[in-house]
Amino acid sequence: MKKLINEPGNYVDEMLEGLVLANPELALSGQGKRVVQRSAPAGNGKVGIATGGGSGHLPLFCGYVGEGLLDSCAVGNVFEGPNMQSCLEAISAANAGAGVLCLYGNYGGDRMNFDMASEMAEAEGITVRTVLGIDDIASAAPEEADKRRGVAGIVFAYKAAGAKAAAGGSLDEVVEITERTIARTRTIGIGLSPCLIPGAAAPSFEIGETEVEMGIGIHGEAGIWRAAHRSADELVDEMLDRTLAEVPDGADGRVAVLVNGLGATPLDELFILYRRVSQRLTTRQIHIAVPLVGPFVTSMEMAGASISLCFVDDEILSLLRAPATCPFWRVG
Amino acid sequence: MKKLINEPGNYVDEMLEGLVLANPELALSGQGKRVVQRSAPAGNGKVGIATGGGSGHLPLFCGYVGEGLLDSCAVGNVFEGPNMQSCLEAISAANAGAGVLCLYGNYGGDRMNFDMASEMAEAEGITVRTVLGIDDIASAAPEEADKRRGVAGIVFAYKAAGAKAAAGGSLDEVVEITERTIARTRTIGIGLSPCLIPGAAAPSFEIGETEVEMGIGIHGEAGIWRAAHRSADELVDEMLDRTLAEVPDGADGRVAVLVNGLGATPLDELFILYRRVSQRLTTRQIHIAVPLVGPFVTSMEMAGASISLCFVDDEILSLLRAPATCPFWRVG
Amino acid sequence: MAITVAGIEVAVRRVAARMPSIEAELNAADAKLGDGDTGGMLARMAAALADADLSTAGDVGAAFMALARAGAASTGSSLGTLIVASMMTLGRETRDAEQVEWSELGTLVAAVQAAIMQRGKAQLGDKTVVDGLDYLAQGLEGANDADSVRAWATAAVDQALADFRERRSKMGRARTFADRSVGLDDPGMLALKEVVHAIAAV
Amino acid sequence: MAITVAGIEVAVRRVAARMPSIEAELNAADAKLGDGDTGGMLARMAAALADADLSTAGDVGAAFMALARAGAASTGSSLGTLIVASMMTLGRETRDAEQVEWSELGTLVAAVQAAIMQRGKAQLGDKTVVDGLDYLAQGLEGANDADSVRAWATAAVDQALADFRERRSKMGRARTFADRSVGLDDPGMLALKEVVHAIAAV
Ligand SMILES: Nc1ncnc2c1ncn2[C@@H]1O[C@H](COP(=O)(O)OP(=O)(O)O)[C@@H](O)[C@H]1O
Ligand SMILES: Nc1ncnc2c1ncn2[C@@H]1O[C@H](COP(=O)(O)OP(=O)(O)O)[C@@H](O)[C@H]1O
Ligand SMILES: [Mg+2]
Ligand SMILES: [Mg+2]
Ligand SMILES: [Mg+2]
Ligand SMILES: [Mg+2]
Repeated sequence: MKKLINEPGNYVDEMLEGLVLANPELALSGQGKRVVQRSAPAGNGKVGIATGGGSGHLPLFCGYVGEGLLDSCAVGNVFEGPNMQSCLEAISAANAGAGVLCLYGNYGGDRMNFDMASEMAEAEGITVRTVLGIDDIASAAPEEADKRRGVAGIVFAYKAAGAKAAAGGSLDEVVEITERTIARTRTIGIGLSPCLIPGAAAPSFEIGETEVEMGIGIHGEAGIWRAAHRSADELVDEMLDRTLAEVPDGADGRVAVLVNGLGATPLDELFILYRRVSQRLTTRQIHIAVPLVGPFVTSMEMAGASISLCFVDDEILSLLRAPATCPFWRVG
Repeated sequence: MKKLINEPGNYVDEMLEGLVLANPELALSGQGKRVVQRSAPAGNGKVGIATGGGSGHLPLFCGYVGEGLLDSCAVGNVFEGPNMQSCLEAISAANAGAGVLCLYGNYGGDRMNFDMASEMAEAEGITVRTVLGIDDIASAAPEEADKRRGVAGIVFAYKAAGAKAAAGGSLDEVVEITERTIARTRTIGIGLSPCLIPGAAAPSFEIGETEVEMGIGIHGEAGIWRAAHRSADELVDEMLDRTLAEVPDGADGRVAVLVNGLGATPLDELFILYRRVSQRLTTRQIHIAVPLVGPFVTSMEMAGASISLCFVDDEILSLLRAPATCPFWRVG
Repeated sequence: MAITVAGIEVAVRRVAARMPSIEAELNAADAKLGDGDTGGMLARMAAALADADLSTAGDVGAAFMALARAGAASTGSSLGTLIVASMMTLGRETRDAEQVEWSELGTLVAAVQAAIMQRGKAQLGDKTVVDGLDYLAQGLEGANDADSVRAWATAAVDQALADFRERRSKMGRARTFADRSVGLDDPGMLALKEVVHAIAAV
Repeated sequence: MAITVAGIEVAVRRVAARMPSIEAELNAADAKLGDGDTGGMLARMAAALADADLSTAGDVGAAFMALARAGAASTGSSLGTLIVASMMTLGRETRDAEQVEWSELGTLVAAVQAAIMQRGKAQLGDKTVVDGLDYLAQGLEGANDADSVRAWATAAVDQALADFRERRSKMGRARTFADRSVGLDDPGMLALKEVVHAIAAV
């Protein structure tokens, strides 16, 4: 696994430099230059939305800062939570006086840093609320849904939260729609090959030459099973069976779908997966109201994919369809 | 190299099915369903733009069909020219009475098929002109520039041609601006790892575990040298030196830049490359008027990248900035 | 007897019937110098040509044109496209002819060779199907009946392979492996040999 | 003598000075059970803490808070974040104290352990730095002077490692490798041992 990099220790900082050079609508801020924010902050008493997480998942997390989406992002090293200082700086950057929602994936390190930063921000007079992405159904049983990890489905939550805040929603309203979107979102991933943390001697996990792993996490966390590789259609069928076994209350037969690539998997393969998703959902009389196909949440050069279903209602759907723009995604 | 596919023989057809299911603004047509065209053709006497090529390069080729860009695309099997029948169908689909520009990369198979199809289309009364992408500076010496292969730089030609046609340009005008854009575009690629044609027993080329190849083509065609892997900055410096050794007449110090990922290379690495590109061009007092970073032209799961410079003039620049939308790219 | 629509139909069927036994060999030859698909492509194309409806073709020219159309929808590979171009050339050259004498076959092959060189830009000596066609056209000179066509054609394509084996490829994908190509058969020439032998078989 | 701002400064410097000789060992331990960065992270953090300006810290509590701030900007890793949380806890617990008696150290460590458990959700017995802190807090009970603190503390962290080596990890990244973890030291506990030994060294 070769990489196009310089000093591994500079990986994140050089990536961020390039990101903002190529996208002048984004800016770096903070003591360690580990906060990505809008160059022209929304201001105007809008509810702020801050996110954060480890690097290695582009476009996640910092790529979703933009109009109708997020206000700021605290950027950690590869697969490592952002430090507390940058979480605090991200919260401050997102703050326009109407409170800040911290919306990020449910990982220990990220939580600890954001929680401490939130306490500090509260001490500085900023109202902070937290909602965690917990969409990975492979990471814990339904009874322990709050222990689940956050993966690609967080994109739906970003979109709904961002649209609600842009429309002038209050912090309570933004929190409510975000929680509702997450409660209605389910993701499951499959992995074919590992990825390598820059500078590490070897990948921190391996997948056999003829194997596939069902339920793998976006850092290679162990999934549900690892077995002989099989056809795309068979994999999709099982992924959908598992997701549809947990249809949330209030689902009305409409979904937003994200067929997400983990990195090395070509777009062609994502469309082959999407074809089957569409066929199977149609058979089950589920209507795809929003189709998304592409690398939205990656794990560097990992090969694999995930399928996310967000069981929309009228409000979520209209928020998912509201105009938004960030470097990697444009809606409306 | 594992893939998320079904029967290898169905790879392209299933991919196309998924593509149009996920992107209803695109439609499949033709006897073999190997033409991608706009669901709502532009019509209105607009000059048509048809492209085509082998599969395995998404978003290229068919992903650039859309408003302000292309009208149709003939789709071949992986790394194989589109058949003559679908070339003819693509030309017909693009035809709205004002003539059709066939704009595709300079590869033997593609040329033979498009040439024969063009003759047939002409026999049916359609005015057809051809412009070939020849931006890969590693594929032939400057004196034989017309023997060069077309790679990622064709995206600039698509954009300029599409904008000119959308603005009501005549076939002659569209041909002229396309030729001018291509004459001012230079690309060079680097490769780190090979890709596998679906169903093939092994990749058709290999790159050693510690090697990098300078000047590799998008099907793995041999480049300029293959040697020990080195830092991203060093690679960028050599790539820019080679590209800037061929500054076209009329260049005025402004460029559009595309740092393109070949597939498996993460976005992070593309931004690390872009950072250096930006630094070096700034040092040489070249202004980046349009920065593009991402996987625009890929080779399935190949790891690597390419850098394209388009030495713009006022007209090219305004065409590159004109509104356009296709499934993978939105401008304006 | 001479070349007729019915005879073309038989020839096309013979090639299709031969494919299963040579597909792997052709793929293997192409795997060494190209992308390993010559056999698979040819099998697909042969099936498409054998499926083409020649019953409405009133003359030899129309039959070749019908084959060209069928082939045009079956592949976009270089060799396949050149075969389509060949069929179109044959169709033009034999337009309205109810039958074509055996003695004219060499001239027709030469016309095909010229057309292919124009389309594909290969030169004589580049070690491609063009060189096979060159040997074939020359070998057919003076062949006036089915038997001599059969004998001389098969001998010519065999000879072409033998003469070129130790040379370097200068065209198509094999060019990338020019050095490696010494000692190996060009897949296109090999395909031509197999096709000629299949048609010539009694 | 007791714990003072000057003493804290010495301790922090001792840890930073010890890092080069233990960084690789900690990375290696983490590579077996996690992502192999415990040593690198701790080295970065120790340097940041040693660089912190404690000259304006008027009391022990302020010194710990200054260390917390410096640490907070240096890492987002789990152990690093827990260390920051520890410094904040110590800062709160010793607010305005010009010095802290040795006899209070065990209680402070227990407070740190409680804070870390609340932040990180690890339980006693999960084989994390929490268990090391538990042994340390208990080992310091009754230690009233520098010498006994030194002796008992190092003994406690050594004992924790020995007692837990054959158990399974139930928290953090190592959880993924629960089975593999038997027979291996938890990187966080190992780091605690090295830090305690570094500070205790005379
Ligand atoms: N430009 C050309 N001119 C003449 N013959 C060619 C040309 N390109 C390829 N060929 C012939 O086609 C053969 C390869 O056929 P095939 O495998 O079907 O093509 P592809 O390279 O598209 O996979 C070569 O061995 C050669 O004989
Ligand atoms: N939630 C937690 N609670 C207590 N200790 C933890 C927790 N998570 C990790 N640790 C400790 O941190 C150590 C790993 O530290 P480090 O390598 O810096 O973290 P990371 O896993 O973020 O790379 C573990 O060995 C363990 O002792
Ligand atoms: Mg770590
Ligand atoms: Mg081929
Ligand atoms: Mg081939
Ligand atoms: Mg670690």
